[in-house]
Amino acid sequence: MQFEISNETIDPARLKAALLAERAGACVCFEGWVRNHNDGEAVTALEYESHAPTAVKEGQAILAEALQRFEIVTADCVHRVGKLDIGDCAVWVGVSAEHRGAAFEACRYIIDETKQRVPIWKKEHYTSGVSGWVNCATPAVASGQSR
Amino acid sequence: MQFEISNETIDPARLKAALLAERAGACVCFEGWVRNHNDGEAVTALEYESHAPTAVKEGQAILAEALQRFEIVTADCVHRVGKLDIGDCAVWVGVSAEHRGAAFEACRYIIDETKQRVPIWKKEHYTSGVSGWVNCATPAVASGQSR
Amino acid sequence: MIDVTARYFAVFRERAGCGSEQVATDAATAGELFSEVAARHGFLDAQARCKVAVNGELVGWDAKLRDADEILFFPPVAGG
Amino acid sequence: MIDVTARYFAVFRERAGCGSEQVATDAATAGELFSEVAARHGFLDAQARCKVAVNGELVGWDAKLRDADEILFFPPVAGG
Repeated sequence: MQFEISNETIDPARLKAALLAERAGACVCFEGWVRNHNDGEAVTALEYESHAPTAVKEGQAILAEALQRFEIVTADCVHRVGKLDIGDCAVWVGVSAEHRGAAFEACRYIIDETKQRVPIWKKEHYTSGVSGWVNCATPAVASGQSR
Repeated sequence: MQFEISNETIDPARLKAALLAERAGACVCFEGWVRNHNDGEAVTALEYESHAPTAVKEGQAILAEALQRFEIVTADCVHRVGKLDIGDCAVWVGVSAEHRGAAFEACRYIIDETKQRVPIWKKEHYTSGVSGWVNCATPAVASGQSR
Repeated sequence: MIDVTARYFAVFRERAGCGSEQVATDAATAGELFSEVAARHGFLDAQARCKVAVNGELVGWDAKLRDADEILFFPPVAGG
Repeated sequence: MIDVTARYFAVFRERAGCGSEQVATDAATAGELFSEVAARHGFLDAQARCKVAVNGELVGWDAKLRDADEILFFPPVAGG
């Protein structure tokens, strides 16, 4: 079980290999990709910033909760920081379990909690030249959307 | 959108690349792996058999249903046939969507329906030397378990 | 009496001892033919949990049979 | 009066114009210090939606401050 803040390209194939276990029959992976739009604005790129020590501590707590709540074998999560382009992978969550129900539920739990609790911030750059920090007070999220 | 029956090793990285789209912000992939046990029996290997023309037709129908029911960009599924070893990937489902909720729901829908509706059969080989066709009448599934 | 081809998969193939056979039958529907071959070969699965395709299309058990049809009998599925 | 280090992240850093500063304050709790620096720098986010860490640990807004503490102010998070 590992939660990582990384400023290098995420490699899902390498990460997934760490989830393998002979008793695991199911693996669910989530990837968050940089979209070309958010709340109607055309996005050209974005930057993620974090306070890594606190982020890793909170992220590890989320993984430990998932292991306790769901019948999973293991789970990992990596979140990018730095400047990303459209299509880049911003966050990866992988879960292995004996059965698929627990793998789906744990994977969803981990990404939902990560987005709500881990100190990571996103600054979007728009084609208009404007850029802005995205958070729950912005219309995108206030209107109930979540990526 | 593609549903495939394959007798070659599944390559998740290649398959996932086909899901990329600039408006996609979320990707959820499911992999079913051959476990080393089922319902208390130690499994050494297993064989999948299918009637491919019917399987592909039914699988494509499931993908089309997912596209209609959930706000997703695209979805693919590949199911192995032939002899597999412990840890091998037996089935892969990948979904991309603008937002993660739809991606999770569609991925779950596709694997659940595939396991219930697509004409594919599994014969397990046990360390005891015995082998058997697994189906919904066997204790493993009758007792409510599902991988 | 019609002549049809019955094809068997997975556990049905093993129990029948063959992947397909020609059957001369009075069965009017896919369901009636299933009952006939299931009794003869000792298939154990309830019809409601099995599936049938006629000439390449999944159909209901009440599907009418015609001479020269190809009928595929699928035991309960177990993918994934 | 105590001397503490306040550190700012993301939009807070941009609004404060610095990543950290020394603050001499009468604030007894993390929440009181937040109110003080938020007013001075024009932070717009409601305290309830922000987070605070003292000496590396996430704490509640009622956490007591001591001389030489390092206080990290986190605006609403937006990972993923």
